Amino acid sequence: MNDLLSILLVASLAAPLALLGACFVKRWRQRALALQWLAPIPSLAAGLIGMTGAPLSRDLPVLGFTLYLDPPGALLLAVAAALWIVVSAALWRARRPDGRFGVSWLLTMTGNIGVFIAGDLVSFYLVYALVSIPAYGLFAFSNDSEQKRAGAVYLAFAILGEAVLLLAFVMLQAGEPHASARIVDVMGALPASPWRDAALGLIIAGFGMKIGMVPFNGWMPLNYKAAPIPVAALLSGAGVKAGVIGLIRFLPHGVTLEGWGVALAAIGFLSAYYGVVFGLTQRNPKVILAYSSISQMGVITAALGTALLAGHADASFNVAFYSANHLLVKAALFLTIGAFATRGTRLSPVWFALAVALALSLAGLPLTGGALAKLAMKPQFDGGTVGLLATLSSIGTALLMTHFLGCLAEPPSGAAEECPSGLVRSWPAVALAALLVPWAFYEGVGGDASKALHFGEILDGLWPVVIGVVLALALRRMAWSPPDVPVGDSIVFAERAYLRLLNVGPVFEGLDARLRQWPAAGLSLLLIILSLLTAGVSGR
Amino acid sequence: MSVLPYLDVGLALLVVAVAAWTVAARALFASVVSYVAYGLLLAFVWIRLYAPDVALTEAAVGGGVTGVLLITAGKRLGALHDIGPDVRPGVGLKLLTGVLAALVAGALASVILLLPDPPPSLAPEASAAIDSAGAGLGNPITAVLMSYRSFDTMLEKIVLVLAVAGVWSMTADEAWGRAPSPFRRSRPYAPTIFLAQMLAPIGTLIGIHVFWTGANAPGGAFQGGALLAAIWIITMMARLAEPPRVDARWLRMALVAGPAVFLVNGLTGEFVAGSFFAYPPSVAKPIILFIEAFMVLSIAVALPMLVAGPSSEGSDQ
Amino acid sequence: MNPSVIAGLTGATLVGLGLYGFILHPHPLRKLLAFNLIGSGVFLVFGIVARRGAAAGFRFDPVPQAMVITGIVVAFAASAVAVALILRLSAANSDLSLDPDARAEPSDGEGP
Amino acid sequence: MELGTSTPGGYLLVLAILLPLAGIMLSFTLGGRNAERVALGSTPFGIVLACAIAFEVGQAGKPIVYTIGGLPPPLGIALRADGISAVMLVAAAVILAAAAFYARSKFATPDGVRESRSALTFWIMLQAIWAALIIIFVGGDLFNLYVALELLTFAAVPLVCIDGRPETLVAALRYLLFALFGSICYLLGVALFYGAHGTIDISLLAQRVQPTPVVWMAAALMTAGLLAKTALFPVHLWLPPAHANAPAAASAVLSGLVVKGSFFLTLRLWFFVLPALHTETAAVILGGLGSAAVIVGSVMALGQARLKLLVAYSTVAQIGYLFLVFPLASGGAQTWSAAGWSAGLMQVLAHAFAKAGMFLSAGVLAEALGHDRIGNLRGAARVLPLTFLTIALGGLSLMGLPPSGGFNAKWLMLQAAVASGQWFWTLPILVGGLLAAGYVYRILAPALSDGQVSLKVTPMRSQEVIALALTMAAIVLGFAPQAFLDFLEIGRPVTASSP
Repeated sequence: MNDLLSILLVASLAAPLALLGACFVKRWRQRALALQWLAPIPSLAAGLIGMTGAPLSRDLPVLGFTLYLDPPGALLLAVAAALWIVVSAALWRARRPDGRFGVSWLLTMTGNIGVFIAGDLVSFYLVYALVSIPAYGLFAFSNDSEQKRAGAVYLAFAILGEAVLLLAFVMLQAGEPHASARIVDVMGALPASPWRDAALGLIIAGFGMKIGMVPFNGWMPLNYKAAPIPVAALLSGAGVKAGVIGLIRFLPHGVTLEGWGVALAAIGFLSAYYGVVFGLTQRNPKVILAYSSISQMGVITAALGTALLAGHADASFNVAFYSANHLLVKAALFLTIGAFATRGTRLSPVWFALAVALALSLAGLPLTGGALAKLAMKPQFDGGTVGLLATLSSIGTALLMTHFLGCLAEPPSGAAEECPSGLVRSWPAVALAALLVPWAFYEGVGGDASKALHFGEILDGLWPVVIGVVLALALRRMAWSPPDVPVGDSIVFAERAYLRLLNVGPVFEGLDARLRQWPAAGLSLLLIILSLLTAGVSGR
Repeated sequence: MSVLPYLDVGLALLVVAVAAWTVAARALFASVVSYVAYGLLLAFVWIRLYAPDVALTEAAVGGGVTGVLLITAGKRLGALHDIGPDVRPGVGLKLLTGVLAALVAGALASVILLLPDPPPSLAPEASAAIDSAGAGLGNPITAVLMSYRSFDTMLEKIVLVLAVAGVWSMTADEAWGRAPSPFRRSRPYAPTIFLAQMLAPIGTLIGIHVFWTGANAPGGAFQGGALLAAIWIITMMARLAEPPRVDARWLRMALVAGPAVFLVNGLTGEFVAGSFFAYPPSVAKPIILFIEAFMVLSIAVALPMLVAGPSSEGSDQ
Repeated sequence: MNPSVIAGLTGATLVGLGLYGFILHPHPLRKLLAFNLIGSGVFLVFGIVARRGAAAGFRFDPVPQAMVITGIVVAFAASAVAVALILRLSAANSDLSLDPDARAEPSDGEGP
Repeated sequence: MELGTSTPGGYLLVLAILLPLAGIMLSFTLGGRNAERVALGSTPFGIVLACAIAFEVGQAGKPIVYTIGGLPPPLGIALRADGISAVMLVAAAVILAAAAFYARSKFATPDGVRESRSALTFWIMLQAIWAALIIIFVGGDLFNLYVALELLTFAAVPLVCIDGRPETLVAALRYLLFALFGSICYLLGVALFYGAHGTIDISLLAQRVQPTPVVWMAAALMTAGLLAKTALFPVHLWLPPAHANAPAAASAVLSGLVVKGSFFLTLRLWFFVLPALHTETAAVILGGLGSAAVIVGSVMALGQARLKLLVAYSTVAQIGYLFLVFPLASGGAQTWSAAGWSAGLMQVLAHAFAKAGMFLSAGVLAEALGHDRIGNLRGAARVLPLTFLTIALGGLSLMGLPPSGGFNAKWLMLQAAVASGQWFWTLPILVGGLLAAGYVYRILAPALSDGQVSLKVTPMRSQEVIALALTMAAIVLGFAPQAFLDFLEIGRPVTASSP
């Protein structure tokens, strides 16, 4: 079994890379890109097999990479691979995106698959860069100024995140006494490392940028607004999970770190409410979904925080399950925007009911996958304040998602054309799958799905949803008009600060022009001589 | 006490004064002339340092050939623009530069005074080795140049070839292949012609002599070659000889003859003496003289070509 | 004061004078002269090192003297290349300033 | 360790030097098209010799030595190749060969002419750069290295002004004069070293050197001279115009290799001549200058309107990284020092390949579009896909993203900084990476977006492929195994770590 799994793991990366290689031959390029829906199949298989059983670690010869698959990673891998397969197949059936888009897509896919199976620092860093940076090409190669802006902001955060993580990883590596770069080893050494706190801070900040953690949330609404629907579905569904798996992999498990736990939980809940509040101010369904992502990722962050607070060792599985559910539902919701925009007014009640179920699944509506996700998180949010905060966030989510359903009637322009026709036609199936697939996995990975059917649980799940929906309807009835908040809220301040930063450019230019004058350069050289001499003569 | 120490101090002061004038003179040409004088004065300092070989070199190259080079250039530039660009440094900058330059010079002077005593020297080793690998060359400097540091010497000759190629690369494209015309005076001064006619035969003899005696007494390939070069330069200035075309095969071969023979000999050293650039002890001296003869040729051609500059339009009418 | 001390101080002074001229003179030929001044100062330092190394029946250490001879040749070659470049520049351009802002940056691309 | 006697395989060092020297003389004598034939014909032999030397060094596990004429130092001159020499020899041979084959079309002797100025100059100077670099990499004698440095300058300057435009002449003159300034400082340092210790052989000096003022003055002068030639900020005045105005093939060699020659000697000086001394403060000064170079160079690159100037300023910045090796590898026996050392060399190699590839690509681009204004690159990737792929891959290495040699260099550098507690150096490394991402983005984002660009000239596929191959080498360095890093340590003296 392990041999098969090892082969599948290697194939998971080899398949998209082989297609990428084929893109270099002009004759094969279009064919290769059209076939890329096949590339995640090994990953899907690996994910399904790896979901049960012990973690598997394989060192690749020559390249020096380590591949690693544990059940939480496998779950996310399987679900992400399925999403990539479905969307890629539909997209390339419907139209023929150009080479730049295709290659960006393939690179992002490779990185996305890779983050779930990378087992050492360097290869994780590599695939993490792959899932972050080429995604720029999926929405920003355009002359539209808003898209360019979104692209630039996205890339700025991606690169900044990379830089922060680079330093974090270097510290992790430095703290490992035997020079092993395997994530398992460095994480084992982390609690005793002298750089523990600095590394943790950087890790939280770095992955926080990927999951839109407040205050690094501004890029996400801009990005999803600018991205075409299939791209937004993938990035919000699968792409963001690179940050989640990052936190799962690089936060210590089974170790109690009170300070970090409290901080993480606090910032997580803050993000959860922040997303709801700012999402309510928006009317564009894509943007609302983006804020919902910020909120949901906040819940995940909070869960990881409470795990750290209590020293829970198995939080990673719970969080992974929650994210897997979010992955499916959020992607389906983005497709819903496209499907509804295409269908226009000819909407059957079945469709509408499905959409409602999908939207409220995020809030934990009983009988949906969301209910299971909530159940899975229960150990993290067990008890007093934390439990209350979690319930409040469920109410908020229900509120926000009802707002989303209300805004579906006015889809953003182009939504109908963006969504591949295949996905519009089969939308009910997709939505149903998103609602039901979690049930299939929950049992498989050792959860007890029947618990979710207990009357008490159903009641527990139902009332926050009801409160949220009622609140939303009440707000609608009151014709409450929210303040006008720009998409991406705090990002405008960041952009302003950046523009101010650009003012140092001329300062540097002046400095450089002056230093490049002959006398200045000559004097600099004399100063260098004198200072080196002084440095030497004055000892040490 | 002899009068020599006072002479030394006086000479040093004179050298510094002329150098200062070179830096301070307002006019470009005055500065150039001052530098040439400085080069000649410096030769005396070298004699006082018991460095006759260097003094010869300094006189021939530092004073002579460089002098012609700079004066020609100074004249041409002076004809074009006397002052150069009118960017004058401010007082503050001058002061700062002065202070920093003085600090560096002061640091240098103090470390020179702090040089260790007794001084380290390779003279004993050179003296001991001179009879074996030095191959019976009476002039230790020639021994060092041609044997111990032969690699440097060959490289230096290649640097000369490269400098010639570099100078030629400044040609305008249309003029490529023609001869340089460095001395644009339509009619040379009569005294120059006379001097050239007088000096050519004598100078040639002296040059060959300097090279030949260089094996045992002060002098050697470089000094001999430099003298021959000077003669050629003077004859060109007197228009008694025209510079050759830069694409003349003989010219190219003469330029690389020295380093090429050196290189080939260095290669064969591996087979006849067991090591690259080694000489078989029994025939070391003749081989060295053989190589030096070609080096004299190369130097005697390279220096005038460097002075003559790139080939120019209208020189081949 | 023996000759080598005097020569040493002379060498240091020449280096200082040369540095001053090299940094301040705007005209490239003047810079070249200053460079040669520094160069001769440096060679004098070699000279006193050689003189101080008198031993074993030699009145000087031959190794540094040999280096000076090589150095003088190389310095001359440098001067020749610089002079050729200066003359070529003066033929192409009336302005001999070396400082970047005295001249507009090249417009674009390669090729004349 | 016997430093003064030839070791097996030592003869290869002489052959490696003599090959391009003979090539120069042959090219000069035969002239015309033969110059090109000689230059191109000797490149494969050069690569083979470089690889053979690397093989011998690896086999021996210690430096290979050759005493010229069988005369050992201090009187004679020794050549030595250690790990870093061998690696640099191979890199130089490969990059020079690539530049030579790239330049064939531009520097072919035109039909109907027996010899042309630019062709003859180019082929001679290219070989001279090669010869000078080989001597610099294997030279064991400081004065011999001085001659090699001058050879390098004399060869590089004519390449800068080979097309004769006035701005290139100014750039070349600035370069020449400042480089001469640098060499004379270096030479003064050599004189002082000889005066203090009676030898200028690197290994012998390392044994004899004492922390006296004379030695410090010598080191300061030599370092300053080498910095002037390396164009480390703030003495980088000559580099941007010289590298931006030279023909692409020349820029690639100048930026990729020539500045590394003087940097290499700076390494030799501080890590091979002075390892016994306490050089911490000096190392901090050098690291500080390097950090300033990273920041200022990158910011300046961000603001350039022309691609070649951008790439040239990026060189100013990347040179800055090199100097972080001084504080990061000064710990000698400490374990982090090895990471710092590997990082420095990895940066040298990665930048050499990536920058050479980028300059060659910039040349293809300028030739094909008729300009290299970044503002007019919109949509250009559609017509020059291979060239922009090269720029992207080169950019990857400059930014320090994996997989690339640039990433490995940063990774190791940061590790050395963290492990040694020198936190300060992480800042320029990270900020420099961000700024590099900014200027690479400035080139790539418009080029990849929609736009109409027409080609003036169809680019030569062979040139594009050569450029791509060079940047691929920078990428492949990202997969360098530990054995490669161990190889770089061969022959590196270890510092005395007593206080």
